[in-house]
Amino acid sequence: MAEIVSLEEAVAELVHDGDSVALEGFTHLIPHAAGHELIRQGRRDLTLIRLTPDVVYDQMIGMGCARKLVFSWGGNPGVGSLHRLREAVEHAWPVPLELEEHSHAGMAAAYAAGAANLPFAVLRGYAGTDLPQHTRAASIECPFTGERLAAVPALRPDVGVIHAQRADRRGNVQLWGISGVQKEAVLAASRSLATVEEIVEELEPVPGAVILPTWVVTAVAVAVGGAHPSYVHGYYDRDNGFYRRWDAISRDRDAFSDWIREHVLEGAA
Amino acid sequence: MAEIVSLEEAVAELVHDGDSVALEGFTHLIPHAAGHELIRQGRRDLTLIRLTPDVVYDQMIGMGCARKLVFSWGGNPGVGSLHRLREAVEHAWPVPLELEEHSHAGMAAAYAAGAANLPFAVLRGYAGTDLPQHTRAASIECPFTGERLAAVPALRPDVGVIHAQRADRRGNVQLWGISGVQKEAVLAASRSLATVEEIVEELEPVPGAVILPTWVVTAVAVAVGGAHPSYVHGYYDRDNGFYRRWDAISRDRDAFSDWIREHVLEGAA
Amino acid sequence: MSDWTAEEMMAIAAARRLRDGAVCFVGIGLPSKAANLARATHAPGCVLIYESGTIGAKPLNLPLSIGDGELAETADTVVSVPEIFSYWLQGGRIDVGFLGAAQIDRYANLNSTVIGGYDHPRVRLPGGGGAPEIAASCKETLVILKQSPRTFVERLDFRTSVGFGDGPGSRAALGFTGGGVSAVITDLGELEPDPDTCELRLARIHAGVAVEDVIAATGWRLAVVPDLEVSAPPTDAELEALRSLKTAEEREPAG
Amino acid sequence: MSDWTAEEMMAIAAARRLRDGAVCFVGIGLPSKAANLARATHAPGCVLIYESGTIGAKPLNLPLSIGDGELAETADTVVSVPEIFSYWLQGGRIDVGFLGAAQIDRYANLNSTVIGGYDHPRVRLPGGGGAPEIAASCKETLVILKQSPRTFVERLDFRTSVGFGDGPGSRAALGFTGGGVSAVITDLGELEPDPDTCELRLARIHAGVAVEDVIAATGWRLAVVPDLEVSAPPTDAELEALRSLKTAEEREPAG
Repeated sequence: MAEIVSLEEAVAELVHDGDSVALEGFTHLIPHAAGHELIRQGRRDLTLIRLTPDVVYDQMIGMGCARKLVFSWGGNPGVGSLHRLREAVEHAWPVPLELEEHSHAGMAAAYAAGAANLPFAVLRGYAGTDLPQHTRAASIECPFTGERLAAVPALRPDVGVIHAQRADRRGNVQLWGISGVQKEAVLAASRSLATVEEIVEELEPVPGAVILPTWVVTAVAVAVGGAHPSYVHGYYDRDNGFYRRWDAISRDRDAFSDWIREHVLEGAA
Repeated sequence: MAEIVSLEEAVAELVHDGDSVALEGFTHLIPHAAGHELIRQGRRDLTLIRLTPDVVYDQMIGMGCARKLVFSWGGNPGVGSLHRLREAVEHAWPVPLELEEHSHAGMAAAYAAGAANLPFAVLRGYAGTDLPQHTRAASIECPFTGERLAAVPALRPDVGVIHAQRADRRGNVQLWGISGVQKEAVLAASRSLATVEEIVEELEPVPGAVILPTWVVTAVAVAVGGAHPSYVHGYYDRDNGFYRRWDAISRDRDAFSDWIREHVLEGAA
Repeated sequence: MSDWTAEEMMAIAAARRLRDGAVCFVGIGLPSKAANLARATHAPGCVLIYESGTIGAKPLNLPLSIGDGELAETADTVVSVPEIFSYWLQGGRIDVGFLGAAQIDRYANLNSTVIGGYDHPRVRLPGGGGAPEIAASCKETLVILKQSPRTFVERLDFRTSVGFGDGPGSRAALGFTGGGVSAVITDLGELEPDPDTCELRLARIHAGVAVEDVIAATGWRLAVVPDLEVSAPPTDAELEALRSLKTAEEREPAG
Repeated sequence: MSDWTAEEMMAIAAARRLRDGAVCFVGIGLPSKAANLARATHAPGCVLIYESGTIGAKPLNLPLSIGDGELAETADTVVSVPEIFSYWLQGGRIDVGFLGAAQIDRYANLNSTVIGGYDHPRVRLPGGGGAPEIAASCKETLVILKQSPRTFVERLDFRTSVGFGDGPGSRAALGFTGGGVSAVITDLGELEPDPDTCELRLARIHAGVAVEDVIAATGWRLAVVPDLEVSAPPTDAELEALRSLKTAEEREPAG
């Protein structure tokens, strides 16, 4: 049964320095509030896992929370580069960042394998590209046809973190709209945290909704607006202006540090 | 784009003697009307694929439509044996029936692999049982951990047949309730047929619904009551009495033949 | 109503094995009956999962099939069959698997495939269905079947599902993540594996049954634990709950 | 409005390549713009799939990200990201993949990973995302990018996605089911692979562009097809449709 706790408690309880942590949400339902709490609590040496590290990981990487990044597309969608990520990679600032790079298809298959308690996933890809020389991937032969396919190791994060529309009082979590890899990220992880916009008495069925039963979620925490500047289907829209403004803020170390101080560190927990 | 045609045309067009055919529907939405049309059109030498061959396959096997059965549980749910299946296996009547037997987990993974255009699926199972000596399965080693797992060949039927609640005029198919492996059976197959209770102008979204876009379905045919004696969530209930009566009907060759003549062959197309 | 049948005792003894809140993967028939009895008595928070993909089903009526509509209507969520077996069962999330069988051996391996030879069976049974992977992946597995020399055999005609394989170490060697069979509940008593040898031993006997009867109903030389217990007789509450478990039809017969 | 920019010509030429009813896996940016232009003009029945899992999206506004809410609201169905890549893209159901890139070589291999060395890149680009498997599995792939010696290079700094690999036979040897790149649409013209050598050749040139300019903008010795065509200039209808493609914000700017 999921415990319903404060975001501060949940992060303190679930995430430790050195953990591998997956904050998932594919353009939608990105758990920004949870990322900010990780920054406030000063987590270090994290292995951050995420298909699309965007602004939230740019912030965590810029604050030196991460030692390694496992990803498949690292950019500011519709805007351009992630400048904190680039500085970490290109100039090791504030700390060096190791990269383990995959394709979306590879990451998605690796999460699915993790959720299914398999040690690896099989897909058609990677072959013929330069990726295998720089990442964890292998070739595997079909025992029936002899065909060769790509294999990637399963993703099994220590902690899976997602943001959802709502949960009920027992901790059953409901999310809808673009659902990305959130179900897999929670099921593949040893521990999981779902931040939600609200707690309700009953989860009314919604078309296209994904339900994570309370017994597969470790903790649920209310975080109103917890996906901003990303969006929450049915609650609020994407703040596209923020993504554009982030480009300028994140280009400059001081502007970045000032923004974090003002909006994350002093921005009440 | 799916063509909307009569059940008779659809079966004549899509299913040929010797084809491998998967009629899927896990206790719910079992495509009985399509099975009866296959009997009326006298198909022969079919390889019938289905996790739970029940009354509909008992009827097709008893009429000699099948040369081989790929399955994981063959019984009359809540009643007992499938007597036509048993006679085919135990006494080769009316024709011999070759069996390829799997577990539900193996069949489900094999359909998923077929839908994903992979030649095989990996799972934790089969090992330690007598199944591998009697079916198509292999052992495969994880290239990262060295762990050994089971592999089963992907299922790629020539034709996938399902029954759904409804379709729209463009041939988009919508089903809800217990959805079984129907999506996988359609996506793994070269051709597909969806029988539906009704054609509607617009597919209103329904919680838990699966949508098969018209461009992945070959043909849609209206078959009102097409799942009876199975049920259609939101339309009609399971006819449990029929399943019980089937036990007596199917025990006796003549009673079976009479029933088929009366209810299938003379039962208008 | 302090009178009861051996079948009733079997269902009640099985139900008692389910702790409240346990996540239970349920086969149809006796396992489903026992699991729903547990829900109706001491384990209202028990989470029932059926292989049709219904997670957290709370049927008011006893389901006739693994995929009754009521299971979907009362479930917390319904997932596809590939997902229930991969993400949920193989994922290692199930506390208790609940199985029946046609034959069982001393190492709690199960046969639900054929009686006689595979190619020319005397009786062709339905087959494994979900059982092989339930037995492989659940944290523990409960088996419920009536005890007789025909069902409790020295040698299975076919090994459909693995209990403890060939004895100690087998499960680990097979890479199974689940713990294996924790108890076999019959109409005569309850068997549990010897922690050292993995062999099933008579651990509890139902009231009014003689040890000799259980041994006579077992196809191998059945060992008996030194401190053999007698199962507590059914309480009135248990019997009442069991007898009021009915299928929808039993409640309102169809025309 | 018979005046147009090279970028407009590029988007229009790309849109023309999409036949009505085609199932198209669309990357964000130029590919999405061209695909939505096709939908707004000659290909209203074109099925747009975005890697966020939205199948049959019909956005009124130009999406800013691959996962805008409007894509989900207007889609025929929304599936998970693992499913869109396994059952739909890898499943071999996609007619046309639509990609951009930072670098392309003569065999239409693409780089969207790094400029410079991988470990100490001069520029760290976002990375492959969905591109590698889009290039591998779609029946055909269209590439759209501005042409210059910096983008059309003799040697890629990193091979992110495979066009024709090292030439004839490469795709088959890699077990790729898709047909590979059928055209590269740039601001100067359109390149197509030589059926024999798989090498990209200038097949069509945009009105007002000189062949020398295209050759000068290419980092390898660009071959030109004997029967070089000139792309038809944009029609007023095309330009009007293109210019009325706007993001939600461009329609009603936020505060």
